[in-house]
Amino acid sequence: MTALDTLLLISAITVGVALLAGNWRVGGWLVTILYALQGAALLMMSGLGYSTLTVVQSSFSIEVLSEQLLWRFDALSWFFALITIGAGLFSSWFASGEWGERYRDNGGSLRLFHGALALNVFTMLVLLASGDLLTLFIGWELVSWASFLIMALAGGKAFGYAMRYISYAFAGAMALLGGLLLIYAEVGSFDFQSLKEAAPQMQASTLWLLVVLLTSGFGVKMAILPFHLWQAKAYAQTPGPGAAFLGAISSRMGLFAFIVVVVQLIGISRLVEMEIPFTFLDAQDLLAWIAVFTIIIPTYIALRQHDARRLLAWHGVGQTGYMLLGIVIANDLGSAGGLMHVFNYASYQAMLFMVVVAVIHRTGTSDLNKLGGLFTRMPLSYLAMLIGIIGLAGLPPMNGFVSKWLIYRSLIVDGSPLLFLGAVIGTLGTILSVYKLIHNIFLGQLRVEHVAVREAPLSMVIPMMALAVIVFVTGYFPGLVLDWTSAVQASIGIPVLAHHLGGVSMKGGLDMIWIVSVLLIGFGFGTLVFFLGGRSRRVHQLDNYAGGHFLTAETRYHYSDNFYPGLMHLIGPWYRNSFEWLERGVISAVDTLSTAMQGLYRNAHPSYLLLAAVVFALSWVIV
Amino acid sequence: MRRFTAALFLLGLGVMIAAIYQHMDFSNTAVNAGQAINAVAAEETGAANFVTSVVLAYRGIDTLLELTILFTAAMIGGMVLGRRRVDAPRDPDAGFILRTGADLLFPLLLVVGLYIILHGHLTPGGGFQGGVILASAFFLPLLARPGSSINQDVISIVEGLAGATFIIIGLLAMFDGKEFLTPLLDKGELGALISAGTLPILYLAVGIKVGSELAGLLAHLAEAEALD
Amino acid sequence: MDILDINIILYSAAFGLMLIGIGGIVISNHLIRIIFGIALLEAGANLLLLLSTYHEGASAPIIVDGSVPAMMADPVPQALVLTAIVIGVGILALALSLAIRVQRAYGTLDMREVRLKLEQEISENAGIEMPSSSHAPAVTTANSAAAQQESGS
Amino acid sequence: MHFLELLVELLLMPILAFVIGLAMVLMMRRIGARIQRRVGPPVLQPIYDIIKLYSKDTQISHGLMHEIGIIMAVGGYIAAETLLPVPGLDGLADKGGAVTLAYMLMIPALGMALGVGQCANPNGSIGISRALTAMLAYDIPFILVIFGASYVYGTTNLAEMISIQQQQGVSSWGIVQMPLLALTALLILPAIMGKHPFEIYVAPAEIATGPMVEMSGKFMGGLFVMQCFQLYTAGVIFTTLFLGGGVYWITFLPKIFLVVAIPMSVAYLFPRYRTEDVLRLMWKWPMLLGLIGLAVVMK
Amino acid sequence: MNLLVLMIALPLLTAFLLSSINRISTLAARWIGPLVLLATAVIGLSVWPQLGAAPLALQWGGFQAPLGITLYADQFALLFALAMTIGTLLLWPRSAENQLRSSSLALLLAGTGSGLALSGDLFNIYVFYELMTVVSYGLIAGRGTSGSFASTLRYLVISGFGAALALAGIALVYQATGTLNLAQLAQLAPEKLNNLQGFAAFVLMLIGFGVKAELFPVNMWVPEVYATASSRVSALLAGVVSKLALLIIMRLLILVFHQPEALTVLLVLGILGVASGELAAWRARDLNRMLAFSSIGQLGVMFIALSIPGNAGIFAALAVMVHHLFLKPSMFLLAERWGGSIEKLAGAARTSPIAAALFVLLALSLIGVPPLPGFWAKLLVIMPMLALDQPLYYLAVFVMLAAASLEANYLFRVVMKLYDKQPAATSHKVHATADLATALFLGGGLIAAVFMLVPLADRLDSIAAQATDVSTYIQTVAPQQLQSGRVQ
Repeated sequence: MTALDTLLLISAITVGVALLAGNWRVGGWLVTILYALQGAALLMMSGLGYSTLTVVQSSFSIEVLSEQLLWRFDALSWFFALITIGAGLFSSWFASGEWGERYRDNGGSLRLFHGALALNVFTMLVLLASGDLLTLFIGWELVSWASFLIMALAGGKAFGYAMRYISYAFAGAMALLGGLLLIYAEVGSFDFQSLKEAAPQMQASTLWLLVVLLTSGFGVKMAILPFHLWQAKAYAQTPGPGAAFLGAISSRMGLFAFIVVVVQLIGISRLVEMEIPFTFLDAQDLLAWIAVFTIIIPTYIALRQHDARRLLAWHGVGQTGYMLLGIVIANDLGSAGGLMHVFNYASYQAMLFMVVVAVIHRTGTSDLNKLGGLFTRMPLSYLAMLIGIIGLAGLPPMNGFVSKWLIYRSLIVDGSPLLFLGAVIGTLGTILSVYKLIHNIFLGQLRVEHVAVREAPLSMVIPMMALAVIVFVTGYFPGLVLDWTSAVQASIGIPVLAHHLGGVSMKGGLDMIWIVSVLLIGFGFGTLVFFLGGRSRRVHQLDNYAGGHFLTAETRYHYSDNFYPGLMHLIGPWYRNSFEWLERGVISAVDTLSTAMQGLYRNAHPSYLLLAAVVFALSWVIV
Repeated sequence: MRRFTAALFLLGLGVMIAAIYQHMDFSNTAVNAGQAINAVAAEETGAANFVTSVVLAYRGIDTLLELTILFTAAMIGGMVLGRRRVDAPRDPDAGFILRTGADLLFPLLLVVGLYIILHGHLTPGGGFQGGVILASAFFLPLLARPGSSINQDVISIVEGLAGATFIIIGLLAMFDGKEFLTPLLDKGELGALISAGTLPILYLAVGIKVGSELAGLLAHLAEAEALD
Repeated sequence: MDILDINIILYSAAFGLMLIGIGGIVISNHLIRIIFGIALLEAGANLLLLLSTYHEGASAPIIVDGSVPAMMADPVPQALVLTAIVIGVGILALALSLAIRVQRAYGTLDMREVRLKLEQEISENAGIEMPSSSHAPAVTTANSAAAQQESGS
Repeated sequence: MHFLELLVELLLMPILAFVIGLAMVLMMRRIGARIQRRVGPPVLQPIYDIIKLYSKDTQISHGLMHEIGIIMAVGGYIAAETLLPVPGLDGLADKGGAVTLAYMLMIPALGMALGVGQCANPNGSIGISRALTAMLAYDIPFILVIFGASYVYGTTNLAEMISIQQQQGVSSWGIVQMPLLALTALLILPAIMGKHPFEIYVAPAEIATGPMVEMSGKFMGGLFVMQCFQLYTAGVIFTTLFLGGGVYWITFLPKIFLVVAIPMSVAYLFPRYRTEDVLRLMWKWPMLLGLIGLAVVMK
Repeated sequence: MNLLVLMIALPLLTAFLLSSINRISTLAARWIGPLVLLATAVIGLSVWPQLGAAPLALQWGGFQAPLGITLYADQFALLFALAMTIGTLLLWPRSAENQLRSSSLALLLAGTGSGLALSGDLFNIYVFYELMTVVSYGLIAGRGTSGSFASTLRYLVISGFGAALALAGIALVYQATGTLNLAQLAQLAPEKLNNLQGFAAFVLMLIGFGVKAELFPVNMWVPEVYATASSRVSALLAGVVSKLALLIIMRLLILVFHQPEALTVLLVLGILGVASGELAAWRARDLNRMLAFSSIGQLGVMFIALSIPGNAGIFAALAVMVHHLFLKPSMFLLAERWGGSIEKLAGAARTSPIAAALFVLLALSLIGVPPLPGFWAKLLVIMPMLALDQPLYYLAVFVMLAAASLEANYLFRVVMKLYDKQPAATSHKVHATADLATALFLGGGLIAAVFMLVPLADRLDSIAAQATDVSTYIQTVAPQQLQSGRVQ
C-alpha cells in the first residue's frame, strides 16, 4: 500500500462518509477532517514537491485491451493535488457550519452537496494520478461528470447552465478522445513514454491534428476561447462553497492535462516547429494568442457583470489565460509563473467566492447594485476580499503579483511585446472590475435594510482568513511555492527556475521579501505621518452629503450601476457577443440539420432514397 | 417531384439493365446442389417428385417455417380485422345459381384438393396447391351465403394441430436418434402411393394447415369487407 | 452476346418485373398500389430465382414410371419459389387486412395522408405539438434557452 | 552591499524624493501661474501647505478605510521610491525592476480609490471610476514603453539600464536609441502625473464639490504628499529610461525637472479632456507611436 | 448435441398448440409459454460451454450439406439465440385482450430468432427472417390502436420491399454458385462471388436484411413503429431483433462477401445512419421517438464497426451489440411509463427515484462515459478505424464522436427534466414492478460488466475469433464436394 493508495482510499472514504453522514450536524466537520487526512496523506509524498522523490506508484492497476492501466503521482500531480485538497478542505470547512444549516433548511440536500464535493476531489485525484493516456481520459470524464453533478445541484436555472457545461465538456471530451486515440494509432500505445519517444518523429500534419484536437479537448475544461461561454454562469450558479471549489481548481484540470500531454510529452519545441502557412506564426504563438484573448475578452466581460459571483467567475476564465500563457511560453520563468498562478489563483479565488457567499449568507443577494457599505458590518470579510482582489489584480504585496510578474518577465525575455500588452490590458481590466466589486459591496452607502447585518459566522471567516494568510505569506515568501513549481518543472522537462525564498535569482530578478518589507515600512511611515497630523473626527457611516446636500439613508445614492460609463461608452460597441453568436449559430445549424433529418424520417418515401442509393452504388461499381 | 422520380427511375432502369447485360453470365447455369439432389433424391427419400423431396425432406424446415408464416399471418389477420359484430349489416344473399353451384362444387373441390395433396410426392402438386383448393372449397359457401361464417375457433385449433403434427413428426425422428425432421418409416416403392415414408403425412398436414389458414384469412377479409 | 438469347429475354423479364414493382412503390401514393407493387417485385424476384438454374430443354424433376429423364431441372429453386410464393401470399393477405383497418381508421389509403395522420396521432398521444416545417422551430432546448439569456446580459 | 548601508539608502530615498517632489510642485504651480499670467506662490508655499493641512482642526473621517486609503496612498509611494535608483542610491532596484515599479505605483491609486469609496460620496465614486478609467488609458502605452526599454537594454533592472546608457555618452541614451518610445512616454507623462489636461477625475469644477471635498485636513495633506511623489516618480522614470539616468546629481536634477516641466508647459495649453476622450486619445496616438517604436527597436 | 434444435422447435410447437391448450386450461396457456422458453434457455445454456472448444453443425433431416439445410452453432450464434430467448422471456408481452395471440407471437419470435441465429443456409435464413418479420408485425399491431396498424403497414411496405430484394440477391448468389449452404458458399465465394454480381447480391441482401437492422435508407419505419408499439415490443425489436438481422449481415460478410466495396458501402451507410439518427433524436420531443432515433444511431455505429476489415471489426461490432443488447431494452422499459412529451417528465425522479437513477446510468453508458461498458465498446470501434488511416474512416470517427456529443446533450436534457425541481402538472405514473425489475436486472448487468471488463473482453474476443474462423466453419459443416459442372 503506497502513499498514493492511502490518499485515494481516504478520498474514496470521504465520498462515502459525505454521502452517508452529510446531512448530520457533525457530518460536515467529519468530512472536513477527512480532507485534512487526505492532506496528510499527500504530505507523506511531499518528497515529490521537493524533487527528492520522482514518482509514487499506485499498487492498483488493471489490464484492459492489452494495455496496463497505471496510476501514479509525480511532482506535477502532487502540486495540483495539493491545491485540490486545499480547496476541498476550505470549501468543506466553509460549508460545515451555518452555511450548511441554512442550505439544508432551504431544502437543499447537504448530503448530496458534500458528496458531490468529495466526489469532485476524488475524481480529480484520480485524474491527477493518471499514468497513461487512457487513464487520463477516464479521469477526465469522471471529473467532467462530477463537476456536472455539483453544478446541477441548485436546480432551476443551474440545470440549464450545467447542461450547457456538459454539452461543451462532452464535446471536448470527444475531441480529446479522438486525439488520444489518434496518438494510439500513431504510437501504438497509451504509454506516456512511448508518446514522448515518438513525438519527434511525427509528421507535421498529424501533429497539427493532434494539437487541435487535444487543445480543444483540454481547452473546453480550461474555458479558453472560443470554448469559454459555459463556465462563468455554471460556476456562478453552483451552491456557495461549491462555486469556491470549482472556481479555484476545477478548470485547472484542463491545464494539468494540457501540461502533461502537450508540454511534457509532445513538447513545446515541437509546437514551435509547426509553422502556420502564410504567416509568421507557429503553433506556440497561436496558443499564446488564444491565451491572451482568453485573458482580455472574459476580463472585460467580467467588467460588465453586476452579479458578484458572475463577475468572479468571468475573472476565473480570464485568469486561466495567464496560466496557459505562462505554460505555453515554456521558458523557466513563464512556466514557473503559469504554475504558480494556478496555486495563487486558487487561493484568492476560493477566498473571494467565500466572501461573496458570506455576503449572500448575510444579505441574501449578490447583486452588485443592491449592496454597499458593508465594510463596517463585515470588516473581516472585507479584509479577506481586499487581500483577494489585490491578489486577483496582481498587485504587490500579494501572491498574484509574483506569478504575474514571472509571466510578464518571461514575455520580455521571449520578446513578445503584443502578448505582453495583452496580458497587461487584462490586468488593468481586472483592477477596474475588482474595484467595482469591492466598492459596490463593501464601500459607499450602506443600505437601510443591511444596517443589522453582522459579520459572517466563524465557520466562514476562519477559512477565509486562513486563505488570506496563505495569499499574503506566499506573496511575501514566494520561494515556498516556487520550490514546488521547480520540482514540477524538473519533472516535466522544462528548464528549472533559479529561485530563493524571496523570489527569483537572476539579473533583474525579484525579491519579494525586500519589496513587501519596504511596502510595509512605507505603510508604517504613512501611518506615522497620518497620525502625527491633527485629530480627525469619525462621522457616522450614514452621515453623508454630496453637492452640499444632506443625503438621507433612504435615498439611494450609492454609485454602483454602470460603474465605468466613460469606458463602456467607448468600448461598449466592441461587446458584440460574437461568441454567443457563434454558439447560437452552431446550435441552430444542428437544429436545422436535425429538423431536416426528422423530416427525412417523417416524410421521405424510403424508396426514393433506396433507389438513389442503388443507382449510385451500381453506377459507382460500373464506373 | 414526380417528374424527378420518374427520371430517377428511368435512370435506375437504364443503369440496371446495362449492368445486367454487361456483367452477368447468363450462358451457363450452375446446377450444383440441385443436380446432386436429382442424383440421390429418389434413393434417399423415396419420393418420385424431387421437388417434393426438396420441399419436405431436404428443406423441410423451410416448409415448416413457411407454414408458420401463414399461421402467423392468419393469426395477425384475425387480430387486425377482429371479429364480426353481430349487428353488422350484411351483404344480400347471392343468387340461387351461385348457391347451388357452390354446394355442388364443395365436395368436388374437397376431393380434388385431397387428391392433389396425397399425390404430392408423386406428381406435380402437393400440400400447398391442394391446400389452396381446400381453402377455396370452404370459402365458396361463404361467398354464396354472405351471412354464414366459418368457425374461426375450430380453424385455429385445426391449423395449430396440423402444424404441431409436422413438428411432432420431426421430433419423433429425434426420439429415434436421428436429426429433427428426418423422414421416417419405410420408403416403399418409388412411384407408389404409399411410399416415401412420412412425406405424404407431412404433406397432408401441410395441406390441412394451408387450407384452414387460407380459409380463415379469406373469411376474415370477407367479413371485414362486409363491415364496410 | 446474342440479344435474342432466351436467357437475356427471361432475365430482362425478371428484372423488368422487379423494376415495375419498384416503380409502383416509388411512384404511387396509393397503398393498395404500393402493396401490389411489392407483389410484383416479389414475382420478379421469384422469377429471378427460378431462372438462376434455368436450362432450356430440361424436364421436370419427377420420375414418372421409373424412367429418369436425361436432364432434369434443378428442383431446389422450384422448392424455394414455392416457399417464397406462399410467404408472399401470407404477407399480401396481412398487408391487405392492415390496409382495411387503416382505411377504416383514417378514411384514406393515400400514403401521404396516412403518414400525416399517423404523425398527428403519435404527437397527440405524446402530448406534443405536431412538428411541422411551416411553424418556426420551437426553442425547447436548455442550450438555446441559456443562449438566449446570455444575449441579454 | 552592506545591509546597514542599504537601510540608510532606503531611508534616504523617499526623503529625497519628497523634497525634490516639493520643489517640483512649486515649479508646476509657478509654470501654471505664468501661463495664466499670475505671479505664482512663494518658494516655501508647498511646505506651508502641508503643515497647514496636517494641523487643521476640522477633519472628517468616514471610517477606518478612509484613513487606511490615505495611508496606502502615501505608504505605497514611499515604498515605490526605493525602487527608483537615483545617483549614488540604487536602493532596491535589483530586487524588483521596472515591472515591479509599474505595479507598485498602482497601490497608491488603489488606496486612494478605497479611501474615497468609503466616503460614500457618489461624486467621489464617480471620480474614482474616472481615475481608474484614465489609468486604463495611459497604462497601456506606458507598458509598451516599459517593454521596449526592457527589451532594448536586455534587463528590467533600472540600475542596470542606467549603467548601460552611461557607457557611451549621449549616443547610448534611450532617447537616441528609441526616440519614438521616448516621445510616447512624454505624451503620456501628464496623464501619469494626473495633471492637466487629464485631471477630469478630480474635476474640481465639473462635479460641484468633487471627490476632494471629503478630503479635509491631513487627508488632503496625504494627497499633497502623494502628488509630490507622483511628479518626482514620473520624472525619474522617464529620465532613467531615456535620458541616461543619473550618475551625478548635478546632471540628474536638471533632467528630471526638465522632464516634468516641458510636457506640463505644453499640456497647460490644452483644455481638459473628457474620460472617453482620454481613452480615445491615449489609445490612438501614444499607442500608435509606441507600437511603431517597438517595431523599430525590435526590427 | 442435437438438443439445440429444440430451441427452435419447442417454441414453435407450443405456439401451434397454444389455442388448443387454452381450450383445456387458460392457466396452462398463460404459463406454458414462459416455461417453454425457460426450458429452451436452459438447453441453450447447457450447450454453451462445449461450443467454446468446437462449433457444432447439425443437418436438418439428416441430409448431408449442402443438399439439406445446416444448423451451425458456435458461441457467436448461440449468444444471440440465447439473447433472443431470454430477452423474450424478460420482455414477455402482456396484453389484456390478446394474451393468447401475443403469447403465441412471443414464442414464435423466440423460436425464429434462435433459428435465425443458428441457421447455416442462405434461403433458410431468408425464411426465418421473413417469419420474424411477420411475427413482429403481429407484435406491433398487437396494441390495437389505429396508429399501430398504420405504422405496421408502413413497416410492412418497407420490409416487404426489402425482403423481395433480398430474395433477388439470393437468386443471384444461387445463380453464380449453385448452392445455398453458407459453408460451401464460403468455399466457392473467392472464386465465384468476387465480382460485380456478388457485390450486387450483397447490396440487395444488405438492403433486405438491413430493414430490421435499421440500416440507413430502409429504417424509416423505426420512429413510427417504436412510437406506436408498446414499449416492451419496442424493446424487443430495438434491443434484440435488430441484432439478429445484424448477425446475418455479419455472417454474410465473414463467410461470403469479401469485396472491399462491400465494406465501403457498410461504412457509408453506417455513417449516414449515425448522423441522421442522432441528429433527428436531438430534436425529438417525446421519449419513445428519441430512443427510436438514437437506436438508429447506435445501429449505425455497429455498421461502422462491421466495416472494419478483419477480426477487429467483428470484435468491435460484437462488443457494441452486446452492450446495446443490455441497454436499449431497459431504456424502452423505462420509457413505458415515461412515454409522451419530455416536458411532462419534469420532476418524475421524485415519484420514481430508482428508475431515474437507472436512466442516468444507462444514459451515461450509452454515450460512452468511462469506465462504463459503453465507453470500452466505443473505444474498440474507434481504435482500429484510426489505425487504418483512411479518410472515410476518419470521417466515421468524427461522426461518431460528434454524435456522442449530441447524444450527451439530448439524453441529459431528459435527465434534467427528470430531476427538475418543479414537477409537471400531471402526476407521474410509477413503473410496474416487473418492468422496473427487468430494467434493473439489465442495468445491473452493465454495472457488473464494469467489474468484469477483462474477462468479458477476452470472452467476446474469443467469440469473435470463433465467428471469424472461416476454415473451422467449413470443416465443421463439411459440405460434400459437388462436381461443379456447368452445363452448357
